[in-house]
Amino acid sequence: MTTPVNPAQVNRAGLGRADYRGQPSTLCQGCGHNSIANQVVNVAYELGIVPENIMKFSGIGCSSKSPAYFLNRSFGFNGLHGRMASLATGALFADTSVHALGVSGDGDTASIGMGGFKHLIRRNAPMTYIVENNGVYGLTKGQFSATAEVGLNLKHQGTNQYMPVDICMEALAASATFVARSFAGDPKQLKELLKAALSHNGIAVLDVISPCVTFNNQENAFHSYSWSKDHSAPLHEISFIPKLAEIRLEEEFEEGTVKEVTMHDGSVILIKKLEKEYDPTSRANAFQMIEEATANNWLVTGLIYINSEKPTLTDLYHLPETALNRLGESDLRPARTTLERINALMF
Amino acid sequence: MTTPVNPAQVNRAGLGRADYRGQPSTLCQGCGHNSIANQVVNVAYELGIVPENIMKFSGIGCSSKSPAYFLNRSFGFNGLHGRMASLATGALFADTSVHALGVSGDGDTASIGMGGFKHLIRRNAPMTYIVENNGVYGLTKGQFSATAEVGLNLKHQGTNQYMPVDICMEALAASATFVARSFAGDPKQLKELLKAALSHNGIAVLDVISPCVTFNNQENAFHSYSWSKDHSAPLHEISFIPKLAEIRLEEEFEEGTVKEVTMHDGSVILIKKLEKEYDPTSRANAFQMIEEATANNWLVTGLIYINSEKPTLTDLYHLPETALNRLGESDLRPARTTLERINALMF
Amino acid sequence: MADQVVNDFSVTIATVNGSGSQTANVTLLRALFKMGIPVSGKNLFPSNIQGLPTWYTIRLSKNGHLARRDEHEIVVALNPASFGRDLAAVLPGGAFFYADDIQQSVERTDIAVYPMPVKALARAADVSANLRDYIANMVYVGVLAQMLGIDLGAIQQALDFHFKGKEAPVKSNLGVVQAARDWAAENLKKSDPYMCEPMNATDGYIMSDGNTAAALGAIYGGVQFAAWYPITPASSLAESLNVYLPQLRKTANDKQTYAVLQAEDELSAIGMAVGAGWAGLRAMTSTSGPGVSLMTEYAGLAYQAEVPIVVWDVQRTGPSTGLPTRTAQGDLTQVYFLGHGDSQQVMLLPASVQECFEFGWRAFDLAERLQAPVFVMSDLDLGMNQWMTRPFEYPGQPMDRGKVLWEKDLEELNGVWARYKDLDGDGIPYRTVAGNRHPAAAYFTRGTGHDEHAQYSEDPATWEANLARMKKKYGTARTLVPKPVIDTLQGAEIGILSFGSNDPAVEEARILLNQAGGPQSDYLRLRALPCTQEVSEFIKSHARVYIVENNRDGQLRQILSAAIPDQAPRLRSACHADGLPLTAEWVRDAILAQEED
Amino acid sequence: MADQVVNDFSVTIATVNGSGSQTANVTLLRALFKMGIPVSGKNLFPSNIQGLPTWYTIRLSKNGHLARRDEHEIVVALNPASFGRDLAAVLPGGAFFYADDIQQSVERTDIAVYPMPVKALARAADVSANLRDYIANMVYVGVLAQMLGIDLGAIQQALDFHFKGKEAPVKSNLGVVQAARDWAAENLKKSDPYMCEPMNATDGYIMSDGNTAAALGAIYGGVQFAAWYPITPASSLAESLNVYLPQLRKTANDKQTYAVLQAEDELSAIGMAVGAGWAGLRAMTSTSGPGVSLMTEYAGLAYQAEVPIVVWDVQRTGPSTGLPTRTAQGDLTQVYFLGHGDSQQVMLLPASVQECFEFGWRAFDLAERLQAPVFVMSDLDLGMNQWMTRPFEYPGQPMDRGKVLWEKDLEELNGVWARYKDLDGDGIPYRTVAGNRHPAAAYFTRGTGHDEHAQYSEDPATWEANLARMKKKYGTARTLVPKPVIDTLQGAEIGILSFGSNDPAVEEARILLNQAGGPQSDYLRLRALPCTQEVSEFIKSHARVYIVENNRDGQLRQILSAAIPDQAPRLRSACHADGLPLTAEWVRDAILAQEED
Ligand SMILES: Cc1ncc(C[n+]2csc(CCOP(=O)(O)OP(=O)(O)O)c2C)c(N)n1
Ligand SMILES: Cc1ncc(C[n+]2csc(CCOP(=O)(O)OP(=O)(O)O)c2C)c(N)n1
Ligand code: SF4
Ligand code: SF4
Ligand SMILES: [Mg+2]
Ligand SMILES: [Mg+2]
Repeated sequence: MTTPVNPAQVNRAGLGRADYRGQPSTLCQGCGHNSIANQVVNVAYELGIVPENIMKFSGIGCSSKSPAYFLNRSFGFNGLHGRMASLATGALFADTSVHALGVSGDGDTASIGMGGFKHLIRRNAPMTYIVENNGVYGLTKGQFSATAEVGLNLKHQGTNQYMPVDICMEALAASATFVARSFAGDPKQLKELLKAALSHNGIAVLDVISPCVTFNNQENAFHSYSWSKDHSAPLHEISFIPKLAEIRLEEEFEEGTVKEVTMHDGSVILIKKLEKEYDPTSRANAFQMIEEATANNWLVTGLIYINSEKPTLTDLYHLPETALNRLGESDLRPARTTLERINALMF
Repeated sequence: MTTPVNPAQVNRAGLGRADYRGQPSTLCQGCGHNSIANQVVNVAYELGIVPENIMKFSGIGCSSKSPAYFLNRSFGFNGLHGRMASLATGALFADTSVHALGVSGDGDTASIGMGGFKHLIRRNAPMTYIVENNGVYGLTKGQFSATAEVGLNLKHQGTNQYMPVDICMEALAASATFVARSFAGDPKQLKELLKAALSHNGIAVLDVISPCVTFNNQENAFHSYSWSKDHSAPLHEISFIPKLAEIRLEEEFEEGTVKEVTMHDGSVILIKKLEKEYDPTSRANAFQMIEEATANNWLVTGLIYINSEKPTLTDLYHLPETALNRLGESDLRPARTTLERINALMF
Repeated sequence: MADQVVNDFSVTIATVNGSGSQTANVTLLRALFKMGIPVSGKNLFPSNIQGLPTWYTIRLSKNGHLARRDEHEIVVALNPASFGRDLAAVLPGGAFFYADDIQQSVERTDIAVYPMPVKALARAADVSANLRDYIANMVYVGVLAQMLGIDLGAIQQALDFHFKGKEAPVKSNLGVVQAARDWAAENLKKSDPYMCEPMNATDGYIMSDGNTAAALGAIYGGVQFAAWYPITPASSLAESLNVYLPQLRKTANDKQTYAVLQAEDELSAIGMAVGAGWAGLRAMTSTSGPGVSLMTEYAGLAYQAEVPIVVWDVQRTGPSTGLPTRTAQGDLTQVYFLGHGDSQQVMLLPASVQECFEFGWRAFDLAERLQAPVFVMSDLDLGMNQWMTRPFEYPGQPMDRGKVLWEKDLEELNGVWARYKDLDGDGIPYRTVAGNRHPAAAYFTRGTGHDEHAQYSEDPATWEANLARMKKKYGTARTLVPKPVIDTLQGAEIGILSFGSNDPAVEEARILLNQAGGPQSDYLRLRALPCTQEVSEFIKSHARVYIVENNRDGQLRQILSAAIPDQAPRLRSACHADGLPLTAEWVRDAILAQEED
Repeated sequence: MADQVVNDFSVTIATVNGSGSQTANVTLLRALFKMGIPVSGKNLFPSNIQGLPTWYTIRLSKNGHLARRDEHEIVVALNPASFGRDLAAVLPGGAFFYADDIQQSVERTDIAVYPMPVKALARAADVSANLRDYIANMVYVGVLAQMLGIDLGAIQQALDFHFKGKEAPVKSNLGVVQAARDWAAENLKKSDPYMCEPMNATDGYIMSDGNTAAALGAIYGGVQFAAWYPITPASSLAESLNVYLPQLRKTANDKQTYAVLQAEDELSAIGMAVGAGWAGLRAMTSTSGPGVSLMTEYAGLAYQAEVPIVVWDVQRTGPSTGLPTRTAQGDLTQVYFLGHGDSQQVMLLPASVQECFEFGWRAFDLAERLQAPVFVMSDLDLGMNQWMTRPFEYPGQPMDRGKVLWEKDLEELNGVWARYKDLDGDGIPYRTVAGNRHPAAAYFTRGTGHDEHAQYSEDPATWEANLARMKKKYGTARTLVPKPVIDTLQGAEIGILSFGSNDPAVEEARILLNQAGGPQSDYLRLRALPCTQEVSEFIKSHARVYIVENNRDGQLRQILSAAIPDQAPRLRSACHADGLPLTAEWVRDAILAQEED
């Protein structure tokens, strides 16, 4: 039902903010994923997107629950772990006037979902693909995901020794037409990039660093306070989740600068905002920049690459004006006479 | 059984060339995969590798049959389509003195096997990973694989419209420690790179362009000779496979030069051999070079990247000197007394 | 020389894979069909592209028996590698044709032996050098035409068909056929009893393979989205969609009312179909055993989230990669129980090429009506071989799009509806699909627990009630799936229950049983699972029912024992799987052996 | 006030997920256990990390009944969100404890009501501010200790255990417990009949969860390679390997005789295990339903290529993602038939934590002996809950590494051997493993057709013979798997057949049945599939056998009907799945209802 609104508080689609709401979040307090969900609500409201013109997809994970927390009036499908890409691909053909918005996790995308992710990209499927990236498996209680940096320590998991997957690098290598990175605690930038992603016609990969309050911690951090430091206490018994505030950047984070951000566990990450002059239309630039950042241990945020020229997956098919899912029997079942012709053809 | 040999014709392992033989090939005459198999035999013989010190892996496809055609005296496992990576990963732990040599296809690796491929690489699993890359699914009769270039036409498949997967780019993005590309018809270079790959301690990805005589053809090519040009003749009825010679480069292909190579179907690919001065130890270089090549539509061959410093997957585990698969009950079953201790621990 | 045997024998042609003999083989098959003789052709090919031995068997049966036979009265040997076996395979009194360039001795005296100058006649043909090997196959067509009495006009018709009426290739091929025929007329003396004569037993039949038929059926069923991944023996189903959709399903202004997508693997192929089915498209995928295994998790999601999709499983011999180019019915138990947790899958079991067409469209009606995956279990024999079949019948009923609410429906309901509520007592709820712009249309789909309003729920009673409703829906499926075809005979002592491509072997075996002094039999051909009322009644009315199937483990027997436990003691397995279609003789013997027990 | 009820009631504690109440709950459970009272604890938690309601039920049973009960005599309410439900759940005559800061009215007069000053007592505790919420849970421990008579010494032992004897946390937690106890002593007046008293019924028992036991069992079984992918409720199995392997399985010079690898998904996890198993390692993976679905194709390869691996399926409620934190036995039919083509999988069905340990090692012996995958079917209830159990027993037999040939064996055989030949008549061939340096050791493994020498083959007879040998091997499995445990009673009218974590409910239900005037029952607890001779004998000797299981579709009933069709009419389903472990009352009623029919 359209909520009755005060005309003063409606957007250009005539809808109030409440029309963009989702269910109450069941994620941890302070989880980065919550702010991303909030930004989706804000952006959709501000852009005046009609929620019925969006469909939401996700896999399985804390991150993949997010779509339940925004845009109640949009269709949503919380599918299988790691399989959002194919689910969305099929749905894209039903009504190309509905925009697809997907939310996945780093485990969902970079571990189990790597194959589908890469192929979705190389087909330039028209959808916004957000990775809520926290370097761990939140929902299964804190194992390494494939984006965990080398040397990260997690209780009962030991130390990660494998090279991390860089979501943006993977997207670029797979010929993505829009690649950006942001930080859940930088609402201003996130909002801008979300708007850009939603406006892109083609695959828009948005890697959002979204700290897990609860599990992405190291030995020296909260969970390891003296009592339970001993490795032999099974992880699944650590059932107390402290209520921590979300990590937020202060507003004045300038383009081109590097900022140290302290995580819940006391570790520090280096976030670098792309320079104003950075030209995101060159793939060569993009590769070079990511390589440099990796070498410096920076997480570069901003719009890394964009190419608006390429036809999208559904552009490649010559679909009718009417949405495919509104075609009826007369459109879909060839006439009786044609079958006679076919039978005649069958020797 | 060791074949009795003429001492004049043995290598430094005391073995004759026959000890490196495989079963007779059942691939098409002129298939690039056959020359790769032959080069494996040559290289193993020349390096004096004891065949029992190799184990062979593959997925499913014409390419994945190759391991049957070399090194009969090596253990081999022709596994599932797209799943060679995990199979090899597990086997690597059994006896680290046995080197793993895997052969996969472009469909096997870049389509269905993408996820496993990427994760094998980021773990730096110590194995040689050859992709016999022909841009099509040979064994299932000529559909597009994920490495097919945009615009490629195949009978009944139409025109490929998706961005191709670049095996070397993917390997690099996933932090491979050895990345090279060669051409099945350039035995000299292939042999050199194979030797290098087999000597590398870590993951060695070798992308070998290996033309499919039979299916990688376009409308204007053999299969489309006037009779069957009509699109409506089902592909699986095209049962006549012409006997064509393999495509071979002449010997004098120089480093740093670009060569046009005409495929069986008349199409032309541009192969560029890396310059002598190219420094394969810089990842940044490698990215830049591949980007440039992509822009120029070159297939660059040579050693693209190498890093011999990183510990391998099995290095990260502190395994005993004795092969794990030779440990017996006394090594593997903790003493009875320890269980008493454990029981006492269980509240 | 024995009495003539007319239109009742088998011809096997042994060639090398990739040598182009398929054109010659289907030309022979089609020519015989055009002569009005009931024929079936079985292609026994290796999992290889070029070089390994391959065989093609044509059975002529004036009585219309189209099952595979183990015996070959006539063998045509063109492959040196299998020459010895091929020679040994000729039935005593039969005939052996061989390429005279094969340097092997032919020492049987109990058969007629005919050398053929294949190379010489091919060299003389008016084609370019690179086509000579290909056209050489027409030599045996010509020789057989002469020696068996195959009509040249019929051969020309077959070639016309094969080459789509293009004059040049028809002419050069026919030239070789004629030259070979003339050569045989001059040089060979008939010393075997096998002959062809025109009949009119193929009137009202067409010839097609099951995969083409399935694709066409799907097209007439309004398929809108198909995702697939190549695999033998299913690839030609999707490839046939690519062939026929552009011809049949473009709008007046040349837009396509469908999309076909080659996915990167089967996990994604079914995922795409689920996405499309969820969003309101008639969606399908087609695969074989290994693909079905990979589709398991998604099949469970489709079951649980109640998404209509159609999955064709063109079965091949397993387990595992098995024999990729051989037939079997080995995926029944797997599919029946596909998905962890309590899943129950709906399965259709086509037995003929015509039924592949019918189930091609009917599967969509069922899937959308039931909001559930529907699996169509074909096999390599049905899917890839050419069969004479009744013409495809135009769907006899309008499309059933199931319970879908659009904007106007929701307006009428004032936007009040619940996605998973059983309003009609059939266990089937109503659904909306993405793109419906009514503000109350959207709901959130998930594979996790949910209440009637599609809200997340872990409540035990809610979970159990929802699952119970879905079980009820499965009960409804029982009333909607195609009923079995039952043939009863007076005084029948036993029942035979079978399905799918076994049908011709079973039909023939019933006659053979009688001829062997065995029991008279009733026959139930199962066309779907879950099974309808008729099935348990059939079983109940027989002391013994033989379940005939092409697998090792008697999979249907196991399913029926589980589904109808009260009748389980009456069921007897007649099962066997070696990669080949069942023969009537094997069915007869398998039953007789147990009758004697 | 009614008569005292001692050691025979249930306490349910309602809290918020992530609030740290688990420590308090298991402390209570362990304290009761230390008092010698038979107890069981069931953790009902949401699929969420923080904020949703969660319940923990402790059953005290002086008679040793450890099954879940639906009734709660005592409820402790700390969660405002579930307060109403929690209050309603108290049995008449029971007791309701609640945090006094919850602003909701308590209007029942048929129960005892006890407010607890949780916040106030926590504030008074001597801990840092960030631990205050956590330690607040100790308030109800203290209040219950006072009001139910739980021994403080036992609580201290439980805390000592939990905090591994670390003084600081034990002290601060115990401080809160004592303060709360003192407060209760002063402020609350007992008005309910429920009390605890020391017994000695837990002597000779330990307490553990099934996943820890399984990991330990695997370690004593010599596990050498484990690959896994996180999934509830299986993760803690692999995580326990990570905990205990370094303690138990390092060599004198600190090398590890094992490798554990977290894979990128379940397809790879099982693939790695297959690679390792093939190469001669004792290899395993552990997962739950969704993972098993993804492992389907590889399970088929392992079956077909005859590779030993062990797969633990810690079942949760499906289909699909289902209820990830709830229990079920819903993967039986899927696993039994896992893999396309004719696959037959070997399954073990542990019923207790001790048996998880036993099957932990035994599964490797079976897998290596049979050269086949072995599935161990645990479930969330068994795997993640704490159970009192008999101590783990050291393996009673030497490791069985199966038929592996090493260099010296091959020398004795002069290098003459054949990988897939049945030399011993048991269907089990000999194998070599990579790393064997004998020049005749190597063979080429494949999932495609092969002859006895592991050479590729498409020959029909070769294929069928090999598959027949594998079926024989499955017959051999029948003689090797653990036999059922059978308890017969004189004059029993019915049989009950069950398995796994249903055991306590079934044992209790047999008594309840009698008490209700129902029939006397014999009980067969199945421990493996394929089933041994004893199973059909048991069924045969009863007119009716109830198959009790925690799933919707009566999956074991279906399997047994398929496996023993002659006895199928005797089988009756007593099945039900709502995410919770079965109760004895439900089992009784389900049987009684059918007895009355
Ligand atoms: C096939 C399958 N395997 C495993 C799981 C268990 N599982 C649920 S969420 C998850 C990881 C989620 O991690 P991520 O995508 O990073 O999301 P986060 O919770 O960190 O936001 C896993 C392994 C599952 N649901 N399905
Ligand atoms: C799960 C599964 N899906 C599909 C197939 C069918 N299949 C066999 S080989 C192959 C493609 C092989 O292509 P590629 O790896 O490029 O090898 P090539 O034959 O071109 O050398 C496919 C799809 C299979 N065996 N298993
Ligand atoms: S566990 Fe981590 S990722 Fe999951 S909701 Fe909590 S903070 Fe977020
Ligand atoms: S089909 Fe192509 S890839 Fe396969 S063997 Fe023949 S030439 Fe090689
Ligand atoms: Mg994550
Ligand atoms: Mg290929």
